[in-house]
Amino acid sequence: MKLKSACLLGLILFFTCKIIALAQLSEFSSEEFRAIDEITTEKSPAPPTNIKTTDKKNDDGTSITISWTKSADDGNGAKNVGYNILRKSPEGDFETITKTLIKTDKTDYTDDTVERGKTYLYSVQAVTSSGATSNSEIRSVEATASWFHTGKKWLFLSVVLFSVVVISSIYHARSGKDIFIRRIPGLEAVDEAIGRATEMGRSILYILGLGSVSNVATIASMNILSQVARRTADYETALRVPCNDPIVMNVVREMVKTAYLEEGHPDAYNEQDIFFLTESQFAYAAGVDGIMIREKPAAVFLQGTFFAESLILAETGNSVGAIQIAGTDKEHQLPFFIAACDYTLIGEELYAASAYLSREPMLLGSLKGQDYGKLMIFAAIVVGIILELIGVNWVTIFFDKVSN
Amino acid sequence: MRRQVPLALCFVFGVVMVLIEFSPHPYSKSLYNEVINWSLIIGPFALVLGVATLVQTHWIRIRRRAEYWQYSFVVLIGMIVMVAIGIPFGPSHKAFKWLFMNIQVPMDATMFSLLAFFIASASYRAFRARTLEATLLLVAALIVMIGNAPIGDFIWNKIMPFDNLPSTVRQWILENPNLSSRRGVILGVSLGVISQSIRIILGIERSYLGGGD
Amino acid sequence: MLKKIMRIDRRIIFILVALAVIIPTLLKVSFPITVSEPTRKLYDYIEDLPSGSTVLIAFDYGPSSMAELQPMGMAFLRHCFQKKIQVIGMTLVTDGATLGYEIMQEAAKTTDAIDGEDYVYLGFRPGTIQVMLGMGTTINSIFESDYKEKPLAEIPMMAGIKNYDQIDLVLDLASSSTTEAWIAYINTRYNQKIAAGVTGVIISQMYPYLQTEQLIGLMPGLLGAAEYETLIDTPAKATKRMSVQSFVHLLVFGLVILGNVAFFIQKRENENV
Amino acid sequence: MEKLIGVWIAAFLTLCIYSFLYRDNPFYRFAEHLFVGISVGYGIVLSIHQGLIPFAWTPFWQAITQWPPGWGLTKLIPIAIGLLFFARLIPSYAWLIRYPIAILMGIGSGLAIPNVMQADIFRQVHGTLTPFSQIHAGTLSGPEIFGAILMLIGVISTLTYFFFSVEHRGVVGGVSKVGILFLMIGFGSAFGNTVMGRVSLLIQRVEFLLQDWLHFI
Repeated sequence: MKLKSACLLGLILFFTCKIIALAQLSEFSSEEFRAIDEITTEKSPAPPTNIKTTDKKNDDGTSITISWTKSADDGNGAKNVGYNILRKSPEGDFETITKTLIKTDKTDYTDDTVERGKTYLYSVQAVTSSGATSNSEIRSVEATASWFHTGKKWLFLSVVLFSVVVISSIYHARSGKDIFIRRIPGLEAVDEAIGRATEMGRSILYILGLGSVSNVATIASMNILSQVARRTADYETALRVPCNDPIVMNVVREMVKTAYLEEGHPDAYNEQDIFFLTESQFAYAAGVDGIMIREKPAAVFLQGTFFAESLILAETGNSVGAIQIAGTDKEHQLPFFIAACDYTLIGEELYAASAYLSREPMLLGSLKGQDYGKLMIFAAIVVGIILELIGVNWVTIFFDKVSN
Repeated sequence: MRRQVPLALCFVFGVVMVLIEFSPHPYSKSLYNEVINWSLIIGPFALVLGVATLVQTHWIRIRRRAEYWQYSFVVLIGMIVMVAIGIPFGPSHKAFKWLFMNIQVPMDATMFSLLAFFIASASYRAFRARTLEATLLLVAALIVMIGNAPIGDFIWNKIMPFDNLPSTVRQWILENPNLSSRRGVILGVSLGVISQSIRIILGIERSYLGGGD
Repeated sequence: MLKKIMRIDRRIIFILVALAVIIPTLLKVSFPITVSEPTRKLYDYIEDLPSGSTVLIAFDYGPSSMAELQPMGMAFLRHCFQKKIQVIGMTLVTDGATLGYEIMQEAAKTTDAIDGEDYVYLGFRPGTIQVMLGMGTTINSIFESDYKEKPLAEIPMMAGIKNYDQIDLVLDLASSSTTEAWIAYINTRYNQKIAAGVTGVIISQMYPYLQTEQLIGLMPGLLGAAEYETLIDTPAKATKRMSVQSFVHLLVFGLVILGNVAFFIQKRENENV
Repeated sequence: MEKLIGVWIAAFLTLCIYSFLYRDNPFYRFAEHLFVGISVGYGIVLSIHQGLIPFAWTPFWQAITQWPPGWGLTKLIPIAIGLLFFARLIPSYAWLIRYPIAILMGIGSGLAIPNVMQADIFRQVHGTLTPFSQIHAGTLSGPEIFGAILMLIGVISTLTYFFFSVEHRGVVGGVSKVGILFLMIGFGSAFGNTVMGRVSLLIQRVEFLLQDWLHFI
């Protein structure tokens, strides 16, 4: 319904513009044309011929390009020294719009001073060194604006195509079809870490980082935590979660409680193990450091949004000999995790891990959709390079065009 | 009212902004300018969210005498002093600038310089060449570090026949293997950003609305 | 013994780091700087601009990154002022407002540049991407007046400057992802030339954009600032700091090696047992 | 005088924060909380003076004082929408903040889609192809050709590593293994550069203490 009325409005606007344009065109009388001719009765050079006026495409209707074939006298005895462009707008008379003469080697000119929706008359004037002139025939053209930039059609199609791929993948996932996600090494280590903690009779420390509940990485981390909680419930291993955000703490308490309940060990759940530490960055790091040094957990999970404190946490965890599984989408912090932890989920892997564990269709579907996107990029690069190497460069030119 | 209207608004504004990108027409341009202007007007009001949350948490702490509640006064007083001077007199007032330059600047700068110490101790205690991956990371890090330090080139040029190898190798690492892995990451992340934007506009992703109905 | 070395209290390492900074700072050591390609490209671009051109500097950083980015801003501003290139300063980051103002004043003092004729400082507006895009229509629509609340219409330098069409380069001094935003929105939409000076943490991320020329130049961290100082032949803070920096890098280098040697010896011992 | 007091205060606060290196203590906690308070206060003042006043108050004032009323009045709509953020303060109406947030999210997402596609996907793909057209044209030297091939391997293998819907076995497994090696070199270089960044901050603070405060240099 909305769409229909919008189309209708567009049509009405279009026709109004057309009618106004036609009305303006008819304002030119034949007398005016003759007046121009009379100026040039003197002995004059041959006029430029083959005048073409074109409205520039894909703009906001403010430029017109005029092109011509050189006067027959051009270069013939060096009579011509250049050209002027004469323009008549609907309101006024013909006037010269070029401030300096156009050199004889050029045969086109772009007029950027027109107004949209008006029809202009153009004439090209050949000028000789003695000042004699002759005008070409007159051409009329309307400066129009484009509603759609045709140069961007491929970009537009790509946007549409990718949208369709993502949406259909999500619907595909929602329909209950199983979507495959590859093995993620860090996730496989989860069982190993929990097993070790159980054997040693030590606790597991799960750190969600500094993100709030609206953070994608924090949500992903909570999904992983809920899975870890299921295992610790089974093994009756202590799971400690120091939080940095009170709201995150509440959500986590709820999730872990549910996990313990569903595994049939509601009695093993201890609310005090999930606690709020402080929201300031370094104080939080210091607090968690203290816990690590005192309790010497057997396994440390660092999953979520981390900033500069990542380094302090990972190093302390490493020094107490815990098996550490880290993961973040904050690229700057990844080097520290990789160097100091046993397993690290790198960037998107964290999302994939969360999708894998939660089986949430939206996450699975978009992951799949993005994979199709990567496949397309992959194909473009491979095909492009093969063609380049045999000297065909249209893929490169295509990407040059769409990206500039 | 609570969910459908915001989702519809998000959809309308999102779709309009995507389509305008492809339309050079002056009407589209002025619509575009208007929308940008609207978002500039709406945006600064979001300030109230952050301030309200901060004041609330510290106020609750003081009331409940939570651990370290005394420090919450420090937060609130610091904030009130800045606001009391800055709002009536403006940010270029001398007293306001003095507080900024002598309290905020040194502390902010110092806070992150702490990491210089931690990075050194982590380098010693945690960064081990345990696997091929970790080894590559360490080797690249060491080369870049020495290439960055002017002393690297200085010593090299003293003892070796050809000049500036450390900085040349560092530059090569940044421009070749580093560039290509970053490009791989950028391509992946950008697809993620676009797919998330699509989900937001279409109302599939609505976690930003928060909980509740 | 080996275990003792490996379990060393980290506070001892902290002291070593402090000494590695304090001693060279007091001794005022100095090393020559090798200029890298990305910095030279930026310098050459400015060098080739005719006087009277305009560049825009975005001071998109707060006090926590001041140590790295302030010297860059200083060196770059000096170069522009010496070449009589007009500079517009602004920031997209709240904390940058005062810092940007201070540094432009300071650079102007050393080169006799005049506020309103050779440079204008616009200050801060919230909205990052929308601010950038809004300036593409007219700068006036975002900044009606400069930082000291003088209307732009009354500033002689701004007379011929309407939007990005009159700006020859945007230099983003960045400590977060603002450079990526300048590239994705302003370079793409307005074909504006962009260059950046960034903190150490994000240097590595910028390289793909250099190769595609979405960035025409890059100052990598404090080193970049020192390189620019070398190029304009006025060694200042950054050059000094990079020399001190050398000793800490050597220390960290040594620590990594030592840690790993100990690690391997221990590993071998464990295997033999 | 005020400069001297400023330097002493700054030096005191700097040392308060460095005391954290020994361990967490009241001086550090005081400084940290003061920092939070002051910086939020600074943010509020800047956002009002350089955000709300020019973007909302000025057009609002122009709209209501303008006679006869004109297009300026349309600016009252976004101002009203912005004011909905204050609903955050009244719990039972807190859901109203979804309106401005949804609009801003819509605009931001809409702007991102085509621009990110163009700048970060198409342009980056183009950047990967260009060296190969130069190879064909014969304008690249030996090491540059090697660099171009290395770049191709790096981009392709890193991209493969982030492929989630295919099991990483066989060829895919091998390629993604190469990808992880490239990633590690990238992270390593970031690590090296981060050392430089953090140390720069420390040097500046030491300079401040030794020069501005103690006048040793």
